[in-house]
Amino acid sequence: MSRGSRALSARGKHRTELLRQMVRIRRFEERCVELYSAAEIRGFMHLYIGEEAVAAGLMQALSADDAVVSTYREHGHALARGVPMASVMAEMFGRSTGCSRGRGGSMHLFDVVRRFYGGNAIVGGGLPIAVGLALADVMRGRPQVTACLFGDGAVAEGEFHECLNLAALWALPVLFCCENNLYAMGTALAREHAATDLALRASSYGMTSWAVDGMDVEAVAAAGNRAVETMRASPGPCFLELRTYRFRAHSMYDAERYRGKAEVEQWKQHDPIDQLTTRMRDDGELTDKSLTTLEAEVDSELDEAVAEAKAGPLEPVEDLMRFVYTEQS
Amino acid sequence: MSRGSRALSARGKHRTELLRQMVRIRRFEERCVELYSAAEIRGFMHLYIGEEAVAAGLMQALSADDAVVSTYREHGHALARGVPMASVMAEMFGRSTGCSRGRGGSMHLFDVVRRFYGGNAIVGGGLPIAVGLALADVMRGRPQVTACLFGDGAVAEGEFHECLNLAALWALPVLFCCENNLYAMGTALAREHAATDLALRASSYGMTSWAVDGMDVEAVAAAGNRAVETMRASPGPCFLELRTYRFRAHSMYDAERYRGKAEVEQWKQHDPIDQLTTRMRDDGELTDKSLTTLEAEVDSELDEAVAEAKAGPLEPVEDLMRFVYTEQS
Amino acid sequence: MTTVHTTYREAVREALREALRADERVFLMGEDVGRYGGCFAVSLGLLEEFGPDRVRDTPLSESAFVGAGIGAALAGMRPIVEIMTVNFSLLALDQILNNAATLLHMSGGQLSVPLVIRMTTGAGRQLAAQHSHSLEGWYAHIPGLRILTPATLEDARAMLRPALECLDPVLLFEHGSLYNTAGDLAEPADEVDIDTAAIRRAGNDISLITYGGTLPTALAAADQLATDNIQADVVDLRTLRPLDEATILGSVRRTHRVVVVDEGWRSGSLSAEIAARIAEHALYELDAPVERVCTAEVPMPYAKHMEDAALPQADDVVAAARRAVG
Amino acid sequence: MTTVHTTYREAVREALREALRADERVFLMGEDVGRYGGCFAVSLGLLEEFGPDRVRDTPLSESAFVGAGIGAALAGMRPIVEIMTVNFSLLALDQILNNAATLLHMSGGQLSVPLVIRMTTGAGRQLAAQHSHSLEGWYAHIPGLRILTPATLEDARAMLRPALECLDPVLLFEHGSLYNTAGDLAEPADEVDIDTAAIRRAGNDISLITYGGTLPTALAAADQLATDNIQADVVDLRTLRPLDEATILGSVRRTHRVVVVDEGWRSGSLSAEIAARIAEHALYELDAPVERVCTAEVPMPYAKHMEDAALPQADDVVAAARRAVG
Ligand SMILES: Cc1ncc(C[n+]2csc(CCOP(=O)(O)OP(=O)(O)O)c2C)c(N)n1
Ligand SMILES: Cc1ncc(C[n+]2csc(CCOP(=O)(O)OP(=O)(O)O)c2C)c(N)n1
Ligand SMILES: [Mg+2]
Ligand SMILES: [Mg+2]
Repeated sequence: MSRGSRALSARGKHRTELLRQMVRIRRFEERCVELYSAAEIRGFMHLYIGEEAVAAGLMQALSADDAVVSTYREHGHALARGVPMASVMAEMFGRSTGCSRGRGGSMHLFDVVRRFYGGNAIVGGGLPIAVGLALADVMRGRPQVTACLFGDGAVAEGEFHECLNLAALWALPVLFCCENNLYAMGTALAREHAATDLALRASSYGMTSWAVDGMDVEAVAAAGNRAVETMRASPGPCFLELRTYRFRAHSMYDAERYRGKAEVEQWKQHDPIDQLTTRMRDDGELTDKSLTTLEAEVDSELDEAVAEAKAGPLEPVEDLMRFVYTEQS
Repeated sequence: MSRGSRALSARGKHRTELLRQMVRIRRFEERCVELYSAAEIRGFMHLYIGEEAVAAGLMQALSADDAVVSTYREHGHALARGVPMASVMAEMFGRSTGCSRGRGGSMHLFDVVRRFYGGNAIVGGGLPIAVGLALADVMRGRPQVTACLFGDGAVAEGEFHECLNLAALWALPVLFCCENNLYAMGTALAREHAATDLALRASSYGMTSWAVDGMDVEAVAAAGNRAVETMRASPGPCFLELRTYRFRAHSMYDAERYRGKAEVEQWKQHDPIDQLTTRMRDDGELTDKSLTTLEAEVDSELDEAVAEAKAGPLEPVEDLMRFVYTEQS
Repeated sequence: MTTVHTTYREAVREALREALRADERVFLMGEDVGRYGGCFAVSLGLLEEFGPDRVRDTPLSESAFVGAGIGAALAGMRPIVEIMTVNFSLLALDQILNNAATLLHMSGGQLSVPLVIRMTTGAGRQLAAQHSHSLEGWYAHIPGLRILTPATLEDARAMLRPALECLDPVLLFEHGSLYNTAGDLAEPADEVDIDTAAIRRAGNDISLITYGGTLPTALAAADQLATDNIQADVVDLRTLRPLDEATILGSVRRTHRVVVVDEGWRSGSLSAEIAARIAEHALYELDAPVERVCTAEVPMPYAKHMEDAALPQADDVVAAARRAVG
Repeated sequence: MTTVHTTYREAVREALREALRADERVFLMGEDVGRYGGCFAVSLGLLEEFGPDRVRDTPLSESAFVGAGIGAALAGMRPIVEIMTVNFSLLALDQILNNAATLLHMSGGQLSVPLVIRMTTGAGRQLAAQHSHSLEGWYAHIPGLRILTPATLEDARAMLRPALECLDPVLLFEHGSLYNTAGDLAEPADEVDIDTAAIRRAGNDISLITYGGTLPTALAAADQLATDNIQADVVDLRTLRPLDEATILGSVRRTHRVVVVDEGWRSGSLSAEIAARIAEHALYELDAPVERVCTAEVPMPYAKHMEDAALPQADDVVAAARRAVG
């Protein structure tokens, strides 16, 4: 806990936690970029920078028993969910101490203890799994919710439609979280969808659905809380459209020909971290000092994570054929 | 042409044609049932009895240059489209004189001259093809429309969603014709769909869409005409939900455990053929004699079709490996 | 030991009933498994006994409900997902290959997927090009899956239990032509494993290696060959992945001649893998080239005479065996 | 003859450009082929030259846009559909198998489907289990399709033309590791056929049979073997369906020893079909068992050392060849 938070109100503490999560994600990814350039990290890597409010806001709405299903752009989801930074970083390094033992990499983070079910790199591929997790919860009489994150691009896939219908038809507690960052790779929203109001689209399946300013972490948190409460009170899915923006390229190989620098700069004016810090300063909940402390705490967490990752062993090659079938214990 | 039609008004002639098509379909399928029992026809066979108004009403709205994509329940579509009854019957018999040379059978009727593109037995599988046909027409500057028929069950498939989005996004002239007969095999509408107003669902993609009494052939014809006119005037898809009912089992192997006899009987009160004949009689457009003539004409067309089918040769077994790749001519 | 007279269809149903009774985590889900009674009447009566929660009709959404089976398995259930026929499984292939078969690995061993997927497979009923696929051998290419092909009443009755006990995704293929097979079955059912192939008829002159819907074909061929005093060793693979190589090679070492009978399209069918394994591990045992009797490489025609010509027939097997025996 | 220095990527792009220029029925459609510039930069610049109608960005809807390609082909267009990578093609498999590959047959010869589907395939870039499939050999199981795997600059440049001239659906697999391959190419490009395999290096001691992404591996192995005075005949299959059996068997008859190199998972990979054909038609020519060097049967791990261990390496090919030569 940050020392600066001692004198804080409940709201101040809550905001500090949201801020901390967003800063953790931001710094983690900035470091990943460096490590990618240094070839310590390889494969496809999709950055979340700019979208941190979504992960931070949503994850705080879930309890430890709830489940999360994510995409390939999931560093932020994993960190905010509580997957230890060291084990995420070790995964990026391909070490056996990684959260997926080095088998998964950036796109496939898993942590079964935290009910973090990955890390799915097929667009739309996670939605059916979320439906199934929720189905199991209902059948076993458990009050959990399954949060399923996906992008605006996934909304065009047939699986989206099948899963929204199934969840609504069977009144399953899936919280569909569409991170609408306006692009699917290089394809702008209006070139992917005939009807671009995605929350409205979802409501046509007969589920509660609304759009949220995904750059405002408190708005996301409030929406997440309200959705989860609704779902725990009466069964059935909810849909949140989180309107957000990615500041960086789609992946490390993207020349960003499809959008202008001005557009990106304009969105940066709505940086979720800046927005929250300004608000907290205005409300006397954040000082230069407490921010420096928070940043320093995150930095040292990150340094440790990198050090641990680097020190982590590689899986022995002889183990190659493991994890194709379950090992009987 | 029926002799009784000579003195008829334009409306009377139009209605007589609609009636003739429905009777052709009805008698054709009744005969097929007999032939199936006699093991002359085999494989899966899905009857259209009860739904004839849809095929008759829609096909009259299309011109010869328009395209049609259909399902496995397509005898009625093929006949109303003008595929000769003899070649459809020969196909049921598996003869090389069949419209698909005996390779297709009941589920795969094709007639390229009439732009009848089958006969697709994967639920939803025809929709992308219809989108592509329409795309080609647009790209080549041709004013055609592609009518795509499918059932209420297909609406649950992911392809439905992808295709409606694509057609709406690209403003393609696809006339989506959903034959909502309230069941997908044994699954009632409310157990397939969270939102059972299918026309409303379709309109959520931003296309003109409405529901039609599919037991009333004149209502279907009017809707078909209006839709086609709309599409020719300004580009973009249309969606028609044709509310109909199948009087027979899903296929020849269905014990119909999922619905009561009373329900079926009630729907038979709305028999599309009876409805039209009553209306025509009331309006003095149909007499016992003209109906008898029409029936006799259809019967003789059918007798000839069966005789031709029976006389048709089987494809030589040596030709088995043909039609896997195109033969260069 | 008491026996009951039963059919393959009833044996599968009895296996489902037993599973649903034995373990409340088990449920059956698929198109028309409930109210319709199952598209091939396999699940008839189960809805009435177990209710709509555990015998769950799904909309036409193969990808979603197969994926939902994966998710439910991750969360501790033991789903049995029915895909009506293998022909429609292509719509769920992404879920099967990219999720069911890989989650354990991608998660570094954290996530097992104890899911059973059943489907009807095969041709022979004039269902034409889109309803006659035999893709079980093709599915056997995918690491992480187990592929079972019960060909006998015993296996139809007994394979489901070990399939459900297995913590990994299991695909169970029931050949449509077998459902009406009738015969006597021990009750209570014998236990079977899902690891080994079985010799369904012993002989030393030639190995007929097959599985699923073509086991009856191979046995009929063996009968014909026996009248010529050629004694065939008929190997029923039972499990296509992982393959029981030892039993295959053992048979080849006894007989030195092989015909593989496989309803898949010839090129790239499982028969190729069998032939390749033999060529790798028992080349010098062979007294004749490996023969393969497979389905002609053509989408299945509707007309009966053409379908018969496309499919492996006992006469084709006999002819191939005669060629091999020389 | 003039030559240009170019890359595999540019060669594919040039082929696309030529096709778009030559025939107004041709258009390119797929995810991010336009504004993004192609996910591997293959189609960069084509949008600017040909406009958004003919270089058409699609939503993420693999089944719909592949099926739309089929429909457009039926209506007289010559679509080139790009599926970003083979990994996503599973979502379109129903359209490919049940429609593209069967319409001609189901319609009794009425409907040809002159469609080209391009996709990137293969592993080797640490993209892990869902982004590293090599399924082109698996696709080669499907009658009605033609499967092409350009492995050289020449083929990358020249195979598209005959693929577009072909009236049947053609799947073109470009191995991701080849895009940066650089070299000199004749200009105007030589014509190539899509029916025959090619001998990329002649030798009489052993046949290395391969295609696509593992051709460089096989050639590297051949170099190593040559230092030991083992001269390898390197066969590049080029077209996986229909297979050019004559060239394969011809090579075996010269060398009597075979290593098949295939990036597919071993069991049920194309290598099995090659081995089976050899066991059927050239059994008595073999002086050693057929060797197969394939990908380990495991979903692809992310970590580099594990991915390397899973994939066929030149050293593995050399070792297999040495075993065969004995
Ligand atoms: C089925 C599938 N098709 C294509 C891809 C390649 N791809 C990866 S991410 C992506 C864009 C997805 O956009 P969106 O859903 O909006 O998520 P975002 O990347 O914007 O977070 C594409 C096309 C894929 N991974 N899966
Ligand atoms: C993808 C797919 N799944 C399942 C089936 C099996 N099946 C054939 S028809 C049918 C019901 C379709 O219902 P609907 O679309 O309403 O059409 P209807 O038969 O009522 O005309 C089913 C499940 C199939 N052919 N294709
Ligand atoms: Mg996006
Ligand atoms: Mg219906």
